[in-house]
Amino acid sequence: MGAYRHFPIFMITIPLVGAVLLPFLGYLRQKWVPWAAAIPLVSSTILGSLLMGRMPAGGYLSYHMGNWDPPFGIEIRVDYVGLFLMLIVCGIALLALFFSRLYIFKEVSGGRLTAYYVLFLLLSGAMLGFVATGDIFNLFVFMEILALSSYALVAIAGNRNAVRAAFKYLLMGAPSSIIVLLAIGFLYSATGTLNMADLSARVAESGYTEVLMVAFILFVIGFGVKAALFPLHMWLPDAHSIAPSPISAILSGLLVEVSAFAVLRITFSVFTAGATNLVGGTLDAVSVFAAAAVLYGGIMAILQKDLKMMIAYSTISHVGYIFLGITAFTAEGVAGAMYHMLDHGLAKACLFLCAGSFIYVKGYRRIEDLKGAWRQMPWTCFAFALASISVIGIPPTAGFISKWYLVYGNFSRDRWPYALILLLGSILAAVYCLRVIYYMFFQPGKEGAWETVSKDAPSSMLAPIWILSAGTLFFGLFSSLLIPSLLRAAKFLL
Amino acid sequence: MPEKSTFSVIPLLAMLLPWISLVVILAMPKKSRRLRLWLCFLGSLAAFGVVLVMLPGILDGNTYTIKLAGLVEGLEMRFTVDTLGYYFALILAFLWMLATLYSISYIDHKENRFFAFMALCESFLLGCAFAANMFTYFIFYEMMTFGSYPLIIHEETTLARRAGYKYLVYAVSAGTVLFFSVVAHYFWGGGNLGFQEYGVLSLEMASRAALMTIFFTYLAGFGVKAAIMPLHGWVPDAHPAAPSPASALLSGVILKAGAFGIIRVVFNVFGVDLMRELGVFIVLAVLACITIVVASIFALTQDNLKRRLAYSSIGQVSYIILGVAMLTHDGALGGVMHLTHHALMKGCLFLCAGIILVKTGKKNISEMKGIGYKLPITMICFSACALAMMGTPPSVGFITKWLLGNGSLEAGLPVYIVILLTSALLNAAYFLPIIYIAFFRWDGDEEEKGHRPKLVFGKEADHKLVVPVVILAVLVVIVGIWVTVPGFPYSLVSRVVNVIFP
Amino acid sequence: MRLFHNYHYVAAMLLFCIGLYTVIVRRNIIKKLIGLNIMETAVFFFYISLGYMDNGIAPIRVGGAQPGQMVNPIPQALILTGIVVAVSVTALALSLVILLYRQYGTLDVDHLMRQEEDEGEGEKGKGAEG
Amino acid sequence: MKRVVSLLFLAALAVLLLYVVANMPPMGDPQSPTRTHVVPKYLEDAQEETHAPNVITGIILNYRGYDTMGEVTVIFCALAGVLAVLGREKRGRIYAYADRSRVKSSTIVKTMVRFTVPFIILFSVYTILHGEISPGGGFQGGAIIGASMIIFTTVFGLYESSQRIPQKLRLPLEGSAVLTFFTVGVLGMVGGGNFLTYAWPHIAVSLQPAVVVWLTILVEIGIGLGGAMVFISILFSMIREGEEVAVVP
Repeated sequence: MGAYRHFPIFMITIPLVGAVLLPFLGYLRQKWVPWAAAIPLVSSTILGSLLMGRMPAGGYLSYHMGNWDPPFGIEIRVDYVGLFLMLIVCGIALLALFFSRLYIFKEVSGGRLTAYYVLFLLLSGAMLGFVATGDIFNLFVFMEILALSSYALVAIAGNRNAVRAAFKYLLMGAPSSIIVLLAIGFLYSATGTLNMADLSARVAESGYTEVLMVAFILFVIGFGVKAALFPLHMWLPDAHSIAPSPISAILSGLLVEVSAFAVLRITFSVFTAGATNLVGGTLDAVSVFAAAAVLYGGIMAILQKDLKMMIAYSTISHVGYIFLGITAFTAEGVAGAMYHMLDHGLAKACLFLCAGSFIYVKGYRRIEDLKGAWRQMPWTCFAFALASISVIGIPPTAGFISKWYLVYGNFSRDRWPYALILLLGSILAAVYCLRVIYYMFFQPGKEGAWETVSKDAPSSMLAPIWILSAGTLFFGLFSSLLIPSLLRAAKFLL
Repeated sequence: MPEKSTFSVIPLLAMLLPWISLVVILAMPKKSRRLRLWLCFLGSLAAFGVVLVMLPGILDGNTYTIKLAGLVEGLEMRFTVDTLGYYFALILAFLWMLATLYSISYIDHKENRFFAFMALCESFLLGCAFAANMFTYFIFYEMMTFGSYPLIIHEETTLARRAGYKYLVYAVSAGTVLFFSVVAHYFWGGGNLGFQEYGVLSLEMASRAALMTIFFTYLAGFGVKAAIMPLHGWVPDAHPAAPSPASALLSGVILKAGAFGIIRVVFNVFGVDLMRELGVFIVLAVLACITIVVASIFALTQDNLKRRLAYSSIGQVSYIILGVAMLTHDGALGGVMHLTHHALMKGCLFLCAGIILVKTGKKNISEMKGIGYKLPITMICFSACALAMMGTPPSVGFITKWLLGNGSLEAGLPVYIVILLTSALLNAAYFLPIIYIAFFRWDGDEEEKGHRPKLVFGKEADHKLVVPVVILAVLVVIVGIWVTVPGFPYSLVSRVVNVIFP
Repeated sequence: MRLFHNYHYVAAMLLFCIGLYTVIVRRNIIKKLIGLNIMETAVFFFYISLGYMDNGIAPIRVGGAQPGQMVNPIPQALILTGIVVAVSVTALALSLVILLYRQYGTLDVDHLMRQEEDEGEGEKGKGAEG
Repeated sequence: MKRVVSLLFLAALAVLLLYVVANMPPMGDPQSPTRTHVVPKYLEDAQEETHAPNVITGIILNYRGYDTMGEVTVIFCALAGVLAVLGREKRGRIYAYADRSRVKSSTIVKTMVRFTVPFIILFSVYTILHGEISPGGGFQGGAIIGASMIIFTTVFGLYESSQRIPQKLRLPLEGSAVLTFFTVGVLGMVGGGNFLTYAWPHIAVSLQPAVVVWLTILVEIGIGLGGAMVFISILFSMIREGEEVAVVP
């Protein structure tokens, strides 16, 4: 591997250090801050892509921090799936960053600009570290960076609603972090180690099954809040709809996925490697909640009048998809969940950025105001339509592929009621997405609603939107690039 | 599979050609309306030409195949042009070309959107026709479902919106059911979604209940498009609301995509033997019989011409289903051939209705007194097709009825003949009044002094409107007389059916 | 009976529940934050107790201290990190509280939520302008 | 109602947690997994490997240095969050309120604080620098500096204290903890190891102990300075003197 083994640590630390250096630049030349903020993310993306080419198929890259061997030092463990997710994080964060450059003046006053970009970089770096780490306490530390920066980013607009939404988020998020910490304590008390690979071996032979079982439940609750799994989702609609749109895109498109990925890792690389019986009951309960999430999120999304609120509820529904895939406990289900993380990330980020684009051009947030938007903002509307198609799961978008694997994964373990619920969820998605598309394309606009708009959003905002929506199409058409390796990885996990 | 299977890009080429129209529309400046639309027509003409190129090979028993994308073993996007798929592609591309020509003159607003989605739909439907397995078929079928929505609501009236809404509700639910059945098929069928001549599934693979589930979910999924009776709700609303070329395609091709799906399921997925063992063909036949009779009765009560035609389509598509459900040689022959026959007849009828609407603005049958004198060519073509629908020889309708009758005798169930005769009578009852009103009634005919209007030839409408109508009407007769000409339905369908029922 | 032997853990768990109760039930947001800190403290207490040892000494290798007698240093190290994290969360939470108080003039959660309902959809719609 | 439901929920949670506790390894059991797995190696080898007699410091800075790097990022993140929400203290505001500080203190208090604060800071320096030998370390020292400034600010007001530690001084130092860690980490790579390797494999074995000790002290100083500046900045941005401040009776 040579120098390549250092790449993951640089992917993580460069955004963090960039965030620390950014205030100097903000002090000297505030104009350059948006461009400078892109540099760390671009370099992380480049490093990740280079590493992707060198990644051994089916293997993983283990990096021993400070040359200490794993149970003693901290390990970074990047496998194919993790690296893949890290690249998604880099890519989507980068696009949202470019989108922010013009958009952010709409929602954030000038004095807070530097802080916005600093927090943005911290959030991205923390997500990368969160995905890459192989140590369970380190997972907690990165989760805290991620949580703190996201609370602050939700509040950054500084108005009444933003602060309230952020506080609501914090009041649910902070206890959940403490619960995770407690779970780590339980796990440590029963095994005496914090390294995930070591844990999976020791969990299997540990005699303290009750402790481990409750630790798993606490992990699911703790990460479930961050991932907005159904009964713990209350913070999400407010936070995601009130945050500035690029941040909504990150929260909905990445943060939720990353938290679900944490559950996936805890489930498969820590607990079930040797002791499936420990987690079976919990996972059954989780799948019930996930099924409820699919339906609840879908129905609530249909009832919304605010566009971003609708997209946020749709996220709750899709978190249910991901969890149903994870709990299906089949290679297809897990691969489907992973692929859904990708396509949901792309599609949701695209939808939120489109919503941001409407806010930027016209200040419209309500779905009804979008009637006839197509005439004036065709590019935004087309991208929105494409991403919605992926959210519904209509071929040839990536949403279809992941839906196929999720349904099939649930089918093949005789969990067909969940398969039906997934399908019902996609009907609900069709209802709420097609309604917006219908308003945009086939309804005449209200008198004077769009007259002052002569052109679409600026191209620096359209480019990220289009890259994302083209991504959903690309990963739908060329899903054969990833699906076999994901299936292999999922089989390896099981 | 058949004797020779060769790699070929022709199917892909045929599928991609309509996209030329799309590119043209996006690229050309706003002012060049004529040029743009003619290029669109050329796109569909080229697609038809490319499809035609494959004809000799198909008649030789060749199969063309090309792999588009592969996910994992068994789940791949692949085109394989077998005789049955080619047969569907041929009529589809032909009717589409005529409808595009017709639309150039017919569509007067938002033509960009209309032509773009016409092209998209044609491409997706060709994808359906060429699909080598259920996965591919399902993907193109779903895309076609959503691609045809803008065609239905093109007029953007309240009526059209409501019809479009209804269409979407039916289509989305059907798509979901279909998704379920494809997954179930994949799971129980051992990961084999391909179409094979004698079917893929067997009782060894899964339990009876599982196979029944797969069959009935397929039936419900495709039945919405094929307008089998309890699932037909969107059809009578969508046809009158859509512009006439779109209605012609809806009933000529898009309904057939559903019927084609059922044909594929019965012959290529389940296979005749398994159908007999499961006994589900009875359900299929009963549903088809009910649809045939009830739809015809509903058609009687409609005054709106296109609505009456729509109900007629519902009944006629069920002829195909009935023919397939007989599970006999002649029945299958008649049913599958009716796919083309009905496309020709109903395409022509809807295009005629379009001309009437454009030239006189009349939608209802009761208003059409004496219209045959104003629009003689149109109404002659209309009458020819209407007579064909009743089964009058020499026409394609007669061929269908004859073969279906044979098939029912072969199956030993003469009750089907009763159904067919009833249907023919009802067809006569709802078509003859139109002809009567058009030619033998005129304004003021009940008074003494009423003058019979003068026949005016040659001035009735734009050639782009009339030519497709005439071509179709002529074909209705010609195909009904020279049945065995190579390239006509019999030559292709008999190849398929002779394999299945040796 | 192990429950009585593990009385540190029992205390930590009870403290955890008390903290969670405060977070859930108390209406004053400052008190909620206090509850949050109680929860954190409970977890820290739990961790430190994990390293407990009868007659243990501090894990500092000076003056010939025997490693065998030292308490477990790992939980202590983890909890140093945990404390800093807790302080950071509290700082951010307090700054949010300050802003909330400036804007709503109240620290009562019920009051805040009621205002949300009063403002209704319209306010939410123009959230950006605030 | 809500109270009852939450009480029930918490009772259930308490029972669950107590159930776990009843099944956990006994407290102080020398055979428990925590005692037998990773710890013995730390206790035995930490002094030789990390050159820090205080095993905890060895773990924090060396074995689990990456965690600590995350931790200093967390406090930096908290600062960024507070600044994003409240904004930095403004020069104009400070001058405006400089003369009418609401905090009235007697001369005795003022004199005492003036007298003790330097000693507190001196103590914090000791804590920072002796972290690897005795209880203490960067965070603790930083926190003590922060606390000293809290006392000072409470007594003398924001104007006085922000004159002592101006924004220009704090701004570069706030990130020093993360930057020091990153620098030490990269130096470890340059020295031939992985990120955050203190004992550089590329240099002579006899030199390694000195390098490790100095790097540890460097990191401690970085953490202490950075932590202190972050705490002070958070404090300053939270204070708003003037009419709005409710005077505690």
